[in-house]
Amino acid sequence: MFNKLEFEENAKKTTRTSRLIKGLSAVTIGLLGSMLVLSVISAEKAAPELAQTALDSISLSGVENPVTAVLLNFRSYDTLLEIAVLLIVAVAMMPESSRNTSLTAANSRVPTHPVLIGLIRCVIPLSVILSAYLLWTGAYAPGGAFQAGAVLAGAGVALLLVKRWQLNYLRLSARAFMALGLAVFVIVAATVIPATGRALNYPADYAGALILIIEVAATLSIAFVLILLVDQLLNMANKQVKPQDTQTEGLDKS
Amino acid sequence: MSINQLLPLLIVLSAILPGVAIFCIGDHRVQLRRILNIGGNILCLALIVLLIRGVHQGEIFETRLPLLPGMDLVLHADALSLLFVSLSGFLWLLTTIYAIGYLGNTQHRSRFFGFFSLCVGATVGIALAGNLITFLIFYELLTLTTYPLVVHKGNAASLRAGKIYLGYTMLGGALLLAGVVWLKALAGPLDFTATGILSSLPGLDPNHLIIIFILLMTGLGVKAALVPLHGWLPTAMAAPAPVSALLHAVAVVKAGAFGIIRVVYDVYGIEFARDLGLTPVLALFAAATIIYGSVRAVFQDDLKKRLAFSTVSQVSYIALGTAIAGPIATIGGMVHLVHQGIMKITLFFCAGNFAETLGVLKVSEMNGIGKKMPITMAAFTIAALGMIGIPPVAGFVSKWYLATGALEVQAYWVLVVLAGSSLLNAIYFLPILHVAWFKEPNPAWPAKTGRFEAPWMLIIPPAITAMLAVAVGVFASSEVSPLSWAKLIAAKEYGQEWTRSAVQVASASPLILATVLTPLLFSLCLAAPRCRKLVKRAVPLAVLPAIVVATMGVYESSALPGLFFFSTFGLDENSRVLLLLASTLWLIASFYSADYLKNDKNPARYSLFFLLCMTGSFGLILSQEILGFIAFFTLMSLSAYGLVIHSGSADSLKAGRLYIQWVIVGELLLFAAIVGVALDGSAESFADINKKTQPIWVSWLLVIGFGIKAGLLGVHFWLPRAHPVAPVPASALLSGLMVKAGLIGWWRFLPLGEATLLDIGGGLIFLGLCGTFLAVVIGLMQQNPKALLAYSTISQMGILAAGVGAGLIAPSMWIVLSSALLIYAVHHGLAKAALFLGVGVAPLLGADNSNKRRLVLALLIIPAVAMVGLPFTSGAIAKTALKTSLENLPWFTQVLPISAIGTTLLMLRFLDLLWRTNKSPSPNPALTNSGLLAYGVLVFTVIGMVFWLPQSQPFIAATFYSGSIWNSLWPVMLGAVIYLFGRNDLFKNSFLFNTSSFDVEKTFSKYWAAFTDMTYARLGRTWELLFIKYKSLASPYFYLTRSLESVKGKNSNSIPLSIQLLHPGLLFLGVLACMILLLAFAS
Amino acid sequence: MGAPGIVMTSAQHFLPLVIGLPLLAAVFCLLVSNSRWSARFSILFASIHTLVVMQVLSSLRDSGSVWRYELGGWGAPLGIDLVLDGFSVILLFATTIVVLCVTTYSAAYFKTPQQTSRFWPLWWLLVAGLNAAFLSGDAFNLYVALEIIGLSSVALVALAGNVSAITAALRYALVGLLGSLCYLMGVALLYRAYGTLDLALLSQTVQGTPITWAALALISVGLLLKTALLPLHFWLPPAHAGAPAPVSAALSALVVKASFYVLARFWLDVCSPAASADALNLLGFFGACAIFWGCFAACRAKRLKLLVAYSTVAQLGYLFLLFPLTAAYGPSAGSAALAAVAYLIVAHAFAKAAMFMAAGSIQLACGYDDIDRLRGVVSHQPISVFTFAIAGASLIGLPPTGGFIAKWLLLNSAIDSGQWWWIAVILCGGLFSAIYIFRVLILAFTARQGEQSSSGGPTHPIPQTMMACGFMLAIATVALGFNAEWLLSYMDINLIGFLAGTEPLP
Amino acid sequence: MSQDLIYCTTGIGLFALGLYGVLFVAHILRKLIAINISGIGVFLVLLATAKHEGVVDPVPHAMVLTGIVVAVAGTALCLWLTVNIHCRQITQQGESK
Repeated sequence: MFNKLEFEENAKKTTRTSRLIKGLSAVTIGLLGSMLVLSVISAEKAAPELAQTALDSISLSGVENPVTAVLLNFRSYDTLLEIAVLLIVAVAMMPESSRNTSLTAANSRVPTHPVLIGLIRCVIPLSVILSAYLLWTGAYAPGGAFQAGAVLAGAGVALLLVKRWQLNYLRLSARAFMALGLAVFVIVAATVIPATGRALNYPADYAGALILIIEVAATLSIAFVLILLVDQLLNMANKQVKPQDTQTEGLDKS
Repeated sequence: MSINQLLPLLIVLSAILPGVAIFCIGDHRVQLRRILNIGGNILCLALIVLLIRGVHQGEIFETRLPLLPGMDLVLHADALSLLFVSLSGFLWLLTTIYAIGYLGNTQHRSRFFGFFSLCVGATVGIALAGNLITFLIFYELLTLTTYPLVVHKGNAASLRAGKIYLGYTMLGGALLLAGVVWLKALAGPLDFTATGILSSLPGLDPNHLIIIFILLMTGLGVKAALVPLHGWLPTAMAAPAPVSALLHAVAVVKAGAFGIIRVVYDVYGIEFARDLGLTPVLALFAAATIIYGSVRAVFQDDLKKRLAFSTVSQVSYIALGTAIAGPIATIGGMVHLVHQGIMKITLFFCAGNFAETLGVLKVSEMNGIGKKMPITMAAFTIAALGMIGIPPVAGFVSKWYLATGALEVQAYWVLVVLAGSSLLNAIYFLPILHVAWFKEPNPAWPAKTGRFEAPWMLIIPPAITAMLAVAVGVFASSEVSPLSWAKLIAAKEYGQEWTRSAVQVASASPLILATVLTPLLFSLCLAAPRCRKLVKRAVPLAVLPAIVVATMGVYESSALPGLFFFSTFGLDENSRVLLLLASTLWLIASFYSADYLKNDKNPARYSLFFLLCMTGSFGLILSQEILGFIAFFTLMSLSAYGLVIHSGSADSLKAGRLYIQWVIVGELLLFAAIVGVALDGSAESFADINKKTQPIWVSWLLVIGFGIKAGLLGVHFWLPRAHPVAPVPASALLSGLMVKAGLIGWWRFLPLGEATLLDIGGGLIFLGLCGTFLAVVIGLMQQNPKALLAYSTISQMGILAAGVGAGLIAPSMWIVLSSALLIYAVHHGLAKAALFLGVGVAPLLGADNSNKRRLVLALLIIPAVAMVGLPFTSGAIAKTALKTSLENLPWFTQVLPISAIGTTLLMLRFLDLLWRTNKSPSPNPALTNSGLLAYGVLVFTVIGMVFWLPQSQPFIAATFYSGSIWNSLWPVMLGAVIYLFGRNDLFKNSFLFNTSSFDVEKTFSKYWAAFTDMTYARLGRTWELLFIKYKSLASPYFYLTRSLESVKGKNSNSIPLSIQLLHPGLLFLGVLACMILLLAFAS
Repeated sequence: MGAPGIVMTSAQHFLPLVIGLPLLAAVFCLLVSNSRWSARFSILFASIHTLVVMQVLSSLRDSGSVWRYELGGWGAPLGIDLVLDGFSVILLFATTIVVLCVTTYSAAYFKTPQQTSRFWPLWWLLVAGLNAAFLSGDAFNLYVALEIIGLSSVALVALAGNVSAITAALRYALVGLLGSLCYLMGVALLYRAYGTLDLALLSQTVQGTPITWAALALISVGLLLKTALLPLHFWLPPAHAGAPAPVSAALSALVVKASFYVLARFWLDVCSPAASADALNLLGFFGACAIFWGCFAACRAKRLKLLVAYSTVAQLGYLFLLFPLTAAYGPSAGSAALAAVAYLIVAHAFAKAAMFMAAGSIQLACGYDDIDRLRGVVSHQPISVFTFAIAGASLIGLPPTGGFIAKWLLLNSAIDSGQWWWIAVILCGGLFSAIYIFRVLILAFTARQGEQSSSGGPTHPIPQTMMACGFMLAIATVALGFNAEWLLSYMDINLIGFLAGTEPLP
Repeated sequence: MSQDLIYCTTGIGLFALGLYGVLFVAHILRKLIAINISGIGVFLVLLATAKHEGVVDPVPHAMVLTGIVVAVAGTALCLWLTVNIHCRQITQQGESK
């Protein structure tokens, strides 16, 4: 399946797998899928005991939204590791070098369309406010750090797409942004030990505040990491594919 | 942790840690490395000594480290482990010294010595292992650590050897592991205990135990080189000499053999193993290996390969001894562990020396190497003789115990195997000795530089081990010998005390000992070049103690404690007579040869063999116990070879070859016979031999074995060829004295006067008398006076043999008959010696001085007359004595005069020949007056001695009856008449008397040689094809690697082959489907 | 709400530390971009990590029972528990030792800031993921931990920077994602049927119903893909061979073991009611095939690191013999087999890490690692070759190494359970391993025949620490060969299915 | 056919579809999309599980959220690797030209 990884557009034609095999395997997968469905049908869904327990414990969690309670209190460990996953990808995708020295740099040479500027000026503050709202509302309604971070990242990506501004991901501050969520989470997890005797066991009184702190940090990190991911992908695609494209175009013309 | 718990561990560490340290220091730190090496060695040895002392005092040494739950790493010192551990420790020291000298300034010495130490550490660990898993751990460690040593040279051959070695040992290790794990699962922690652990465990399935045993034996058999698992050993010869020495003598093969002992005795328990029917199979395999290895060794020209196959053969002695399953055989097997180690390491050291100093790798290049490298070759000789099983070298002791042990449990076939193996050993070792000592050295070899023939570090180790090989043989009965340890182990194993029954009196009579020791010491002095001239002149002095003892009649017996051979010497009436004969003949021969061989080109060699022969002949007369007798007998037979071929002519070489072949065959028969005599191993001295219950096969073997020496018809072929070619004094001794050794043997061992053995006695009489007459017929046809005399010897010995046969038929006559035979022997010995010496004197017939001529003539005629038995001569007395004592067998007495006719014919013919050949004056006779004087003295002894003997006194009077005078006179006269009539025909070279076309022996030996050559060639080629090209077990490995190598070229890095074969997506789906299906439908 | 009989001691607070410490180290290394300082900090962190784990080990022995740490104080099923039993503590032990050595090795191996700035955070995140996986008591948490391991491994492989390595990394990433998804599907089905994610609770309620079978099948296939059992092993050799040497060491030694660990948990503990003997035997059969195929491919490999990678395929096959050996032959045989496999994991981790380190040193010194050109390498890389030899001996299963003990235990349990055919497989596997190991070692003794000028080329000096690290691991392999009792006694503290009922040590 | 079952069947169907795509479609981007489709299938099954009579189980929701993040991360990494390889191959081709 991963023998020859195709990168060309017209890859379908070059695949080596014969039709018979494909047909057979489609049938097999269909069969397997139906067996899965059958097995699901055959089993009773378990009684929602855990859901009940979770809903019963909401009052102790410091937030009112059950999903947020699960994410950041009951199963906060999962979330901690999840942020670590994001960090991995961010670290992996960090650029190897950067010409800029400061965190942000403006590129005045890039021509900008006034409409675009206007749109940006309009959208970005809205996005930031929306993000903050999502973060805040996560405590009692659907929303939370990831959603907020995603919206924030959207704003950032929009900003970068204009190409007038660039971010230097190798700066200490950039790396601090990346690590912020994980660091704060871990530190909070550790600092509550003296109080409650368990890692990640927030004291009931401060639970809400602590969760908020974590969520803010996580939002920033998530947003930054997502911006990094998109930016890097776009950068690489632009930087390296372009010359090739122009070359082929030139060849076509001739 | 007390010292007792620590000591075994310390011993192992004292070998391993220096190795590790050596790795860490650079290649150039020679001094430091030597200090580490030798220091570790000596420390190890010291600890071993401590250990031995402690164990002797009954302390328990055990290191127990936890390894696994329910499984400890145990190092335990018991008698068996001490045997092996002290062997490895000691030989390690020597090998290290040797290796330091051998490797000199080559590369990678750190690596070599490091692994060397580790290897010994592993061996010591194997020795001290207290349970099977510990054994296994060190066993595998040994595999790993020897591999770098095998491939040390890094050339293609050694890499290939390494591959094969690994292939075998890895496979063996895996099987061993399987066996051990299985056994552990059945029987728990597998600690070695003296009587086995399995028999006491209930509820074990015997079939499982048998399979496990096969697994274990296969695993161990690889290292012990049991056929068909031996393939690695000969190829491993590509390694450097010290490694080969270590591999073969100490570490690897011994580890396998030791493991076999451990498993059979301490895990299964010998009785349990026998009940399971396992030991006979093992014994069969061991026996097959013994024979196979020896046969293969015969066809190897590469010296180290020959030695390697010899190892294959010899190591299986240990397994054989283990498998025979009797206490004595056990002792034999265990003691061979040590003995073989010492001897084989010597051989490999020597082979290494040859290769290093002279570049000699092949047997065919070894001509005359003994002259270039005498010390090395001497060590080689001792070890090789030991390997053959020549007493008193250590190898005999093991073989002796193996054979007696086999008889104890009625495994007669083992005797055949042992004898066959010894024969083959002789076939592949003796030619080496011959060419090395007696051929001319290659002129291309560099002249000797330096003080020794090689660096001292290469000389000392083999010299020490060679001496040790003799010492452990001779002193095998002392308390500290390996044999005693082996007995201790066997005692524990069988739960019974097994000690030597003979109580020995610790008194030594210096005079009797001096009789034997003086010639021996003289011969040893010949080793020093400075003493040679002195010793050569003083040879007659060596006989002096014997003469004193014989004439004064020192009837003391002398017992030496602690000696395995030679423990008891003594003299009685009969042996005194023989000693008198022997001393006289040696004295005269020594004077005679001093004159006769004054222009000889190799006098030292002659003196050496002369003295050794003398030692042997005195010793066998004086020795009062079986092993001493046989040792001296062998010494005499073998050193006579040197006398036979002394002249170096083609004839003498051929005769020598025939001689040595018959000697070896005789030795083997006698070995078997004497083992039968001792039977349960308890009989040591002649007094202990239980002759009445002697098995019939033993008697037959005795008759034939000693018959070879005594020139009995049918086995006499060597005699008329060997006696004539030797120098005159040597021929005299051979015919006069040495053939009597056969007679003495009969005397000592056959149940004469105690049991009636009609068939054997009858056979002996028949053969003896036939010999008497046939020898006359053939003798008459000879042109060479010495050959004629040799036939005369056969004829006369035939009478003696017939006499012995008569003694067997009628035991009651034996008392009288024995003294008659004695007289006859003395008479014949003296007279025949005189006749032979006369051949040397005869050229003086052509002397200018007519008085001298007459004197010489008279002196020549007198012994002939005595021989014929004319009245008033010694011959007459002897014949009368014989007749008198044989009155109960009248037909026998009728035959005697007829033999006298024949003797007369022979004597006349002899004189005739002498006269004809020496009529004309010879320009430069070999003999001068001093020789003539000696001869004269002998002639007078011939006349006088018999009259002087106390045994002959009763018969002297009978001789002078007129009837008896007539009785002795008429056959002579008849003979003279017949001779006068036939004389002319004899010289006419008619077809009948053409000796050259009618030489039975020559024809026989010619066909024999053709046959053997043909067989060797044919078999050799076939074997090469079968076994060398297609290495039995390693072949799958080679095929595999070859196929791998062939596809390697097509291999590409990026795309794994599996993807090319199968679509991974399909695989994924397949696994998923399998999972679901199996989970859903199986449960 | 801990299970009965499970005690909480103060030393248990080390459990979150075992995970938190690497995470903090990752953050730290990310912030400190100076390569020298991050290396130093990493070594410091690795040492502290080792001390912590050792403390955990000794306290666990003292307490003698399974540890359970309720993160967040909620306890299963609502919260997530960290669970430490004998099996996981042995894996933790292996991890910590290998991590210590690999960290020290990497400190010398990676030089350029481009590499170090990414390597160290990724490396510590990988360690955190491994520790999290070994300590996790929750099915979904295991998913996240496996993802951390998978993605950080991919990123580390890609660090090598050449096209083939990155392609291998991409393939690895796809495989990892697919495996994770299958696993997640299985977990989803389990949650649907039994309403809990906690492994201990699951194991009490799981029954052999079709949905369990489906879940187990999905989980197994996902994890088999990640563990690279024979038919699904195709991604492993290029990835492990292409990665930088310390990464290869960690991947082969630890990463594949994590998914195996989870697999073993599910088959033997969580879903044991659904496990049929045939399915267990199938796993064993695949394992046997992996042994032979891995050895065969290793014999053919042209590059040293590829050889070692194939050897990993073979050695993983041994681990899968666990399943048939525990199959329905009573608790004693099963626990013995598990002990054997746990020991094998440790022994293989040490040996394989040492081997990759040695191969890496050789590659770095010579600039290539084609086996045919390595002739005479011993003259300038003696310690590396020696390390390789010792590690190889352990892989073959020769005494006195840990591999021997493991093999012994495996054989023992094969005999105890009466399945002699596995004995043959184990022994033959050892013999075949010997062939490829000695294929390399023979080079060490072959004299270099005038090749210095043609293809040998100049050799680069190698930092002593790198060789020392590999050598220390090799020594540790040998040390494992003695006194195995110390480590094996942890297997008495066990949570796994058939032992859950037995009394823990007082 | 209950609502739950529809969701489940759809989820499993998507999962199977994605599986086929991952296994048998050659192009790397399609593979990535297929993996994401598979993931969505799994999330659907989880969400279906969350729905109970009367209560909504928050745990599967949390799991899905976490799973989405992980999927995003994984996809991003794969994309990055893909682009990386693509660029390098192109530069290699350019060099060889």
